[in-house]
Amino acid sequence: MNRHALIVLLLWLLLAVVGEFLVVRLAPGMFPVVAAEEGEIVDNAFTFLMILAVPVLAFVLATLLYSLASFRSRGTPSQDGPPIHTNRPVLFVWFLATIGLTALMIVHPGITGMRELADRADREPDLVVKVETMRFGWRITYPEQKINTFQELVLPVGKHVRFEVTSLDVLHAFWVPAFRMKIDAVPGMVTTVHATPNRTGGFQNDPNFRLQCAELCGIGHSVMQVPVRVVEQKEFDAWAAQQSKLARRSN
Amino acid sequence: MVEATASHPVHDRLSINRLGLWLFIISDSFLFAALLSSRFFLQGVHRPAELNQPLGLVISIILVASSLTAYRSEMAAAHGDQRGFRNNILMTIGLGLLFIIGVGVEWREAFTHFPPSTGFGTIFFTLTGVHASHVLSGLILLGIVLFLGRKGRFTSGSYWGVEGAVKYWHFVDVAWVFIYPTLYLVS
Amino acid sequence: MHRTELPSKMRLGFIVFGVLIVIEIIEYVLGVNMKGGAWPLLAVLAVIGAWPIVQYFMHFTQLWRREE
Amino acid sequence: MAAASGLKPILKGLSFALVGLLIGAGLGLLFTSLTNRPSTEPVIVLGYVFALLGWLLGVGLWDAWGREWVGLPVQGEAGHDWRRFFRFTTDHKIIGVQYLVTFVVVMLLAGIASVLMRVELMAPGKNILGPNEFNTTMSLHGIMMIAVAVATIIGGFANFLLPLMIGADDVAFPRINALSYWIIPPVAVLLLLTPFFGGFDSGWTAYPPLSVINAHGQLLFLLAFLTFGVSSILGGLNFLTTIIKLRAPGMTWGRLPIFVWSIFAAALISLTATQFVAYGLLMIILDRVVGMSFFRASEGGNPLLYEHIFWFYSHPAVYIMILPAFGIALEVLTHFSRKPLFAYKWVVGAFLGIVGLSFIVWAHHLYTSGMPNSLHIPFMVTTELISIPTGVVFLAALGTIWMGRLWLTTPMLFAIAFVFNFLIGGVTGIFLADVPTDIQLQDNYFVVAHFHYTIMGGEIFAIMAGLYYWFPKVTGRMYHEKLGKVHFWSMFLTYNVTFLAMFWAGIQGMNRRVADYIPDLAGINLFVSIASFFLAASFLILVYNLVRSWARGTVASASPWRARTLEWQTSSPPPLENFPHPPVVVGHPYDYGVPGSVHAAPAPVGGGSEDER
Repeated sequence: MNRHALIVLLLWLLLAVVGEFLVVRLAPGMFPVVAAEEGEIVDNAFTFLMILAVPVLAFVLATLLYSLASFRSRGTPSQDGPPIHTNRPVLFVWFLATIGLTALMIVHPGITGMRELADRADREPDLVVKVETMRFGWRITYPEQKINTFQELVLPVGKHVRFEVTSLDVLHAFWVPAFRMKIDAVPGMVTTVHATPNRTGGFQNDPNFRLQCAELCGIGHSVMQVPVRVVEQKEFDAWAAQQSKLARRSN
Repeated sequence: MVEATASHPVHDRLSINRLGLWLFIISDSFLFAALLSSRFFLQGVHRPAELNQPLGLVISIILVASSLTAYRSEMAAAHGDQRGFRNNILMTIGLGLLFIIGVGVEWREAFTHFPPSTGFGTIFFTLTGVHASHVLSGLILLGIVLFLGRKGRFTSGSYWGVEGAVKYWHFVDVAWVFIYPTLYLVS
Repeated sequence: MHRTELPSKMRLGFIVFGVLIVIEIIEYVLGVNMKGGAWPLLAVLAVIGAWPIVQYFMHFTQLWRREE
Repeated sequence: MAAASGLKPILKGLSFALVGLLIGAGLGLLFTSLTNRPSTEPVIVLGYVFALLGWLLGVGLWDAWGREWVGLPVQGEAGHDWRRFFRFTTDHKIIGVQYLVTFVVVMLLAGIASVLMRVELMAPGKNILGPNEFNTTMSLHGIMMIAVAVATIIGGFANFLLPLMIGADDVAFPRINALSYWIIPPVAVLLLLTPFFGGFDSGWTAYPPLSVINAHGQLLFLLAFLTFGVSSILGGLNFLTTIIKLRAPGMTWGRLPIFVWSIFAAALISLTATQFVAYGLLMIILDRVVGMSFFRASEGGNPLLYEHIFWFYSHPAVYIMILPAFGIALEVLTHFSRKPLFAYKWVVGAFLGIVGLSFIVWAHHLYTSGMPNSLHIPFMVTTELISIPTGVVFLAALGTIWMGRLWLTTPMLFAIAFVFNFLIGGVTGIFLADVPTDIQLQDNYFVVAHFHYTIMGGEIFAIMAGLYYWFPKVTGRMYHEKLGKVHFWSMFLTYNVTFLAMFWAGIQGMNRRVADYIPDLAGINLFVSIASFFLAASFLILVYNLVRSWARGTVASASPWRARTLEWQTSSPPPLENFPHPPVVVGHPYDYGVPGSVHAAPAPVGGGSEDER
């Protein structure tokens, strides 16, 4: 018994160390480009959960692999195994470990991550963007600048943006992969989501800069997307001015 | 619902049937729980002024009265009083029909004040409609019981058909005890 | 259950019926007169009304009490 | 000629259904002409409801049951040849086989749908399916696999095995049992008809308002799901009553095989929660057919109501799927480790704990739905608490294997693979339960991979373990062990390659339920598609093995695995009355290695004979 347990323990440690090493080394390169402060919170939470998951995976894997290797019987077993019904210390440790891990992941990154996101949501936005969805497009309105467009979502870098989302027909969802933020567009309701872009970029260079529908809405669902462009404030102002000029001309 | 074949060596058929019926009732009460919760979710405690509250009280009393006669018919059947059993079942069916007529009158009023396409109408017609469909199926069961009773199928020692139908009828009444205030009285 | 007399059973039925009628009328008066906030009271009354039906008409306890 | 007489009940059911269809459609036309609502939907609804009634009455409900209600004697069924499988019989073993065969066929059909989807997704742009065709295929794959996941174990395995395992001669309500099976064929017919009514592009979740405004195929789907729900409720009711009332003498709650406990737990959910989805579907039908306003925003309707009601069923429903899978896996692990089930009582407690928790976690599907933010933390907490009872199940699995005499037959391999796959499914579930990560991962391929790891890697692998484990009991013949192992390894490897890659696709930003995607994701999608074709091919080995072995496998003994539970104490396949002498249970089912322990002894001959029918 003790010899078996010791080997599994060593195997577990080995697997866990290798796993954690891989997570720490590979995690930063795993994610697509992140272009918002909120997105970094999400990615950090994901990485932390992977760090928590590795020892759990490693333990079950070590036990399974070792058992398969050392307890298998060739052909039909001629006798039964030892009648172990239960083991109180093992149960105790197991409960301690699972309850501890559960409590940990509820508190961090669960509650702490949410708190960080909620704090940002409470902040006064630098820019408000209204998004109305319909099958299968986006009407993006900048109330302050008095412009609206169906073509693209343009945002100034470094500014805290609040999106006020609603739908004119069925459920859709506002999702920008590079921001990691998502909220459903519900008819009859205004839902909000926040993002603070911290990196300039556009759909041409990186397809994660796109506004994509993430809630099944019918036949055009998969192509319901428009480019997102994050630009310097100056460039944004120029774009806004040009847009309002265009709008006046068409009137 | 009535299952009377295959006697099992260990347990008696009657207690199996009873448990089965109770499980069905528990299951069905989840449907009513969903109905009631959707009323509060969509309409809160909103109640249109045109709602006929007195009529609601009248049909509630009718339904409770039908529960009484249903109870009396079961007790009569249990004690071998065939006449009392049949008369009370007949009265229950009569009161049940009266209840349905009451709901029909309400529906006619409701169509003019809050048709099914409006917010409150949606809730009103769905709640009363689902309940009325339970009343109707209860009436069919009671009708079968009455028919079989006339043929002398039930004795004081064997009357599961009566008991089952009557229990279901009481359940329909219990559901109404919750629907009535939810629909007519909250504000 | 077969042991008790039929008339006393029938009397019990009327008592339950009477209680239910009283509860429904109280509910009605509350619902018509109170302008708001009646719903917790009504919920309690509905439970009080449902209980005798389940207990005395539907014989809920039959499920685990062995008779005879 | 013989075939025609064997199929007589089915032909009768079909002709009654036709009559019902005509009556119902006539009523529907009457209704539309009276209300001036120019719509075909009332015709479909009423036509279907009457056709369903006609089908059930014709196929056997009338002869076996209805006659009694009008005071006529009922007519029993007879026959011991293949024809009995096409009849409204009340023998739980035949009903179990009917369920199993039906749902293996449905699984293969839904598998074909998934292959079509993967062909479409091999490269960006349109390959073979248009967007509407893709959505319909995807939705059909979803609902058919959900049906397989819900009904294969409870309907198939539990029907065949549960009465045997508790030493009963049948379930508590044999005719309700038959009814809950014969309600299924109309469901399949409706679903397969949806493409001819414009398809349905809403997925199996059918979120309104989309499901209120789309093609008539949606209505067929709603009716099918509703009917299936009825079957599921009746099944749950039947098994609960059976377990509570029909246990053999001595079969105390503490001696129930773990599979029976898992069915008990799942049946509790199926009995109650299913009413909620029925109501959710009813709301959509009312909105569509009668023009109500549950989901019309201008009248105060709210799609979130549907999401809450739907997930109040559909989250517990995953435990209807996975609890019996735990049961099968633990059952198999115990018998093939030749050791007692580790921490039996704790596992039972964990099952019941999961049932309780499953009712208060539903809103974790709604983190990004726009529901009030104050609900996020409570639902995140309850959701993550589920990992504690689930952890107990893992402990039991590992503790049972530990120090055992592992007999690595095909079912054992599948049960071990279940532990591995479900571990990945469970761990990735944490990422979705945590609100911050879920905001990104919601409606993403990460979710697709996660639930395939729990339902396919978990439950379908457990179903495979069960199929091989009980195959000799059901058919009386052994399966081909070598082919079984080939099937296992091919399925296990291709399965993991396919779905691990899907996690990657999700992290890279592939959102789910899309017919098309950005070109950057072409590589990973091609990889997943090719792997999935191999996975699909592995099922051909299974089908060949099952068909071949059923026809010509070596004849199996009563207890080829020397397992202790009661179903192995009678012949393979068991006789009509299950046990020639009703068993009396005297010990625990899993006391392997305990000297002199006995699970059940046949009843003394004098006591048993009078009970025989």
